[in-house]
Amino acid sequence: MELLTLTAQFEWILGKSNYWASTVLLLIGLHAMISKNNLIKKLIGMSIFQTGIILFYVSAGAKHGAQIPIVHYGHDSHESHDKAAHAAEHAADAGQQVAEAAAPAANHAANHAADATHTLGETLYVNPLPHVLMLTAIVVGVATLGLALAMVQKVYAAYGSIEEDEVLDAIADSTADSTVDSTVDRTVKGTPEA
Amino acid sequence: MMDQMPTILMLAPFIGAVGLSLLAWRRPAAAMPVVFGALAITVLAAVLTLREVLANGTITYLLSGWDRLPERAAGMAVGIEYKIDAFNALVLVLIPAIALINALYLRTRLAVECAGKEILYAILYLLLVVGLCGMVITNDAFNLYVLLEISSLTSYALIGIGRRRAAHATFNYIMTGTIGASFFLLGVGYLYIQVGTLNIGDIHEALMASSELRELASIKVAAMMIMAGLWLKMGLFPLHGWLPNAYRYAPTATGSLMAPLVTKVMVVVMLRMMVSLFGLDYLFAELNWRPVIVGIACVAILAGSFFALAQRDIRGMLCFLIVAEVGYMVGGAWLGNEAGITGAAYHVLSDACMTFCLFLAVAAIILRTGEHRLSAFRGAFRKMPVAMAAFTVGALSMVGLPPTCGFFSKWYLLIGGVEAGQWHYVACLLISSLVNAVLFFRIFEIALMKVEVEESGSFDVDALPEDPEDRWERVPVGTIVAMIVAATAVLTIGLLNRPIASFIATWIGQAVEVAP
Amino acid sequence: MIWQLDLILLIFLVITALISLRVRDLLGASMVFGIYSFLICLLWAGMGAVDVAFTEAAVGAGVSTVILVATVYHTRRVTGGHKRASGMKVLSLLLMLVLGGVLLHASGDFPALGDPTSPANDHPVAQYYIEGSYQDTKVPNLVTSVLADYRGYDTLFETVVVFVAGIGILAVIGVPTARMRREEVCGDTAQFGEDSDLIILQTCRLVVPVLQLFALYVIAHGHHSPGGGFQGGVLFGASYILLALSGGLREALRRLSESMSFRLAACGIVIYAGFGLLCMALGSSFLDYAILDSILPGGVAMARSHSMLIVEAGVGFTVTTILFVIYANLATRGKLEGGL
Amino acid sequence: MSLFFDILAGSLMAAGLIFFVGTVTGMLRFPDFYTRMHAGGKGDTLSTILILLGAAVHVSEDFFHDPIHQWGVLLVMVKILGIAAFLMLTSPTSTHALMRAGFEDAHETDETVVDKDQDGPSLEELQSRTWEERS
Repeated sequence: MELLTLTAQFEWILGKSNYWASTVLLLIGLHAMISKNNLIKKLIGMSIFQTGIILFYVSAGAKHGAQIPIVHYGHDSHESHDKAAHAAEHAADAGQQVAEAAAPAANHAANHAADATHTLGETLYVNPLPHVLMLTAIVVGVATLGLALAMVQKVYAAYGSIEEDEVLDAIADSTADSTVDSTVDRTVKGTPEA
Repeated sequence: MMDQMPTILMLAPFIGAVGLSLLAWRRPAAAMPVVFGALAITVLAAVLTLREVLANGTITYLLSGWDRLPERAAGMAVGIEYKIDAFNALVLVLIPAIALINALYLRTRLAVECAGKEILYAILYLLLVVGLCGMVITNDAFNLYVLLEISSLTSYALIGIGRRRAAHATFNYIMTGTIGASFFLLGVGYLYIQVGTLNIGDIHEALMASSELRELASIKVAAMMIMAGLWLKMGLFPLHGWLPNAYRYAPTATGSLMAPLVTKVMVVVMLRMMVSLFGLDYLFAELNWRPVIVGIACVAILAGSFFALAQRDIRGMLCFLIVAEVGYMVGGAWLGNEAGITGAAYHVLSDACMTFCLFLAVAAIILRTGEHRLSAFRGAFRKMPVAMAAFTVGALSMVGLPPTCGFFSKWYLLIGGVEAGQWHYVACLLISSLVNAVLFFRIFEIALMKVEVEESGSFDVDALPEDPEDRWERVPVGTIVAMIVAATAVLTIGLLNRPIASFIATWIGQAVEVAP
Repeated sequence: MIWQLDLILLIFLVITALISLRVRDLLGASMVFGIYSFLICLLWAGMGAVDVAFTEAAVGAGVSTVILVATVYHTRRVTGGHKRASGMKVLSLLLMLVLGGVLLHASGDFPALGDPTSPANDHPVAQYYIEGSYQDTKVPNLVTSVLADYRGYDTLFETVVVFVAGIGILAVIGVPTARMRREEVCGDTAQFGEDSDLIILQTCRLVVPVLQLFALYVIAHGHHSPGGGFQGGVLFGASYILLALSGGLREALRRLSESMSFRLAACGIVIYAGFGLLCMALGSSFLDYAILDSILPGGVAMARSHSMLIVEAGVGFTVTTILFVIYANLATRGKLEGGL
Repeated sequence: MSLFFDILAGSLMAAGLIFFVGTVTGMLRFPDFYTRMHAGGKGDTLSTILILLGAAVHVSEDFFHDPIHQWGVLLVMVKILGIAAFLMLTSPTSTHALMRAGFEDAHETDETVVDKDQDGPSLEELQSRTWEERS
């Protein structure tokens, strides 16, 4: 009895582990973004922060005992019976490993093996939608990283440092030196409108 | 043709931008004509869409042709769709219109401020408009994130293209913007894991249908993350750190495009999330965050106003006024009654116009005097009558004096505050208006004063050089036209207060009615 | 999904994340971040997200690391300690505690990991993608069909994000005058890799064509296996980056100049959006490939399948060229001279 | 038959892992940059290729047992061998590139490895020579 509750607890933890890990990664990244002094470290933090979110989404679409979301080539609708049997087998496999979570699915699949089309989606393939979303998120992430790195190079060119406190000091110095607004630069004031 | 208008609206600036990159890589002269042409088509399409919405009600446009069929995923949306209701349609006209008018000003500045990068600037400018319109038009939560990132990336680049000082401001903006967008994405993820769809309408129906779902902590956290993300992007007070420097050090044409549009579109997105995604019933009957958020908004209003008062830099002052205005709108939206939300939605329109008006006038004045402090206004009424007229209209609207639109939107906000019994919000609104009055009348005083008595001795405006070759050159015609149009818009939106308010009220009514 | 492997990977992920943030040497930090990306890529492959894993391997571990290293090379390699008062750190830690508490509280009512009956997996839309999309599009890779057809509008703007990043980087750090000069200089004939190491040069000569062929395979075979426009595009872009690293940036630019890159990138988007417009011109809504069966062979489903292939090729164009431009600009501080 | 494949695959992978242990030990224990790279470059290449061969043998089992997916299995095997060939080419090259970069960056050799009193060019002299002279 005690053993059973222990297994149940363990499974509960396993069922949450990815979400917890994604939260931890997210917090590590966010903390680095806020508190690191070095701009490149901030950006590494940013990437870690984003992967935390991606991990969350991908975990949301995971399924025990399911295959990668590619329909096997050459199988057609008349073979779907075969597929459902496959699915039941897979689910049963998974059921042995993580009994509680996948067992209903296995039963479900086995019961409806004849009525194939409705059980296919549930067990055979992983949910593809989060994958699609996260492809986009990864690409957006690298685009932001590229632009931010360009900004870091520009900051370095302007102030000779990529440590935030040094940059802020340099900015304070430069504004103390000149009362001229830096947005209205010299070329603007010098040349009249065409 | 008519039913394709929403797509044409999105694609005109998009094709313009891509076409510039494809055909005009080494022809800077082509930049402005393409910007004007593309934006003009967009405005036209937006106006036609608005007319269509007014005639036939909400438009739904299914991309990739995946209609909702009962046999296909039980009538849920498998593709992405546009949904244009009355308020959206109005904002969709506003965005390209402001961009188009701002392009008149941009034309005179492009070659000076972005020499050698004209084409790049024009591409980014058009794509920013695409991103902003796309956020308003889409009915898919994840698609909203993608377009949010497009508008963010373009705005980072549009600010970062500026001079030295812009670099660090942009870096901060990138950090804040990414956190905001990622929070939004996380909130959408929390909704997705509990509901299973990304379509805003479908999520709303699922939430309405099941009270168990509404009880879940993760849905509450989703609402919290989405709101926090949007507040970061719009610069609500404790999260406003990026805003003043980013708008101040950007190229002037970027400032006058982004200041009126970007924060305001974020408010529109917030309103849409509140009304169409979570539903007002859920937010106000079940969550009851109103006291906290209205409290934050009050602090934002006061802080924005007083920081603005402390600024010596004109553009910095305007940036802090935006922070205060964001407080108005967030507070109004979270008052939770019809008047409050009407006021917030109305204030989106009026604030966009008056901020635009002020930024244009200030840009003209700073350019002509070469000074960025309040002292730039010395004798401005005599020297730059048009710019000062526009400035006055915008300022009066900020203060909230009657025929201008600022008065009417603030009026609705006040009524909302009184009805909701949030007296501290009402008080903050009044104090802020008073501070604005002090702020602007101080400027008018400087501008009207003929003789300046300072440590440098007496100073006569008439003695200033009249030489056109000097820095006192005339303001370009494009800028003058842009300022006149902007000032007219401020007055028009004010005079049309009754139709606009009833329009917004019907929108809220319809949106709430949809909920069972 | 093997939970033992999953757990080990998660633990290592957290460890590498912490290390890459703790290391003082920024080059080391970038490298550890590359390791982090590879680990997370394994995790995703384990969870069945093969396309995501592929993209992460190419983008996260490959391109991100390269551009991080390029920036470290041009700025500073070692970061000092915290001179700033630790007030920010304490504030941030407090914030993290609150946020962590909120998020963990929310995760309490999530469905268990891998539960096939969770709302997200059991929803009619998810079911429909798995059951109906092969009938609709004849594309075995469900991710490709959802990416390029059902959510094709998203993917169009995803491509635009990449494009914006390229334009933005050029706008921010590009040096207009040096750039003009550079284009002229490109005409003269510098010998390929005259100052490079013989072994590296020859290896790259062997590898680059294979890499490019493989990239084309990934794009073309995206319907049947993991891959598609993004992954293939990244690989193709990587082949040019390799060329630039081994034979010099000048040589790579001679083959794919910057203005040509942007033209090709715009071409890619035009192919994508143009296909959508073609659907509109034929009387259906934007990106509705079904209407194209009047001009493409094989019926409605095959018309969708063929259109997706063309659209993915467009994505490939944009990603290839923009990645190379991003690398070229970040590696030379926008001057397009010298390089790493 | 199946047992034979399992044993072969297992032993190949085990051999790969043993070489990996050697690589790691070498990387950690050797005294200077060059010797560490030596351990890293050699061991890493060999052990990765051994593990890949193990994987190829492991999947090749299905080639004889699963007549439906025969050609698919063959394709997977060819892909794995392709990866092995690719690694064979690139891994030594990258080791070489790193070594050369370290050499030009004047990493010192350890005295337990190189006898400094011996006749012959010093590190500085070697660096000052042109590429042709060096080879």
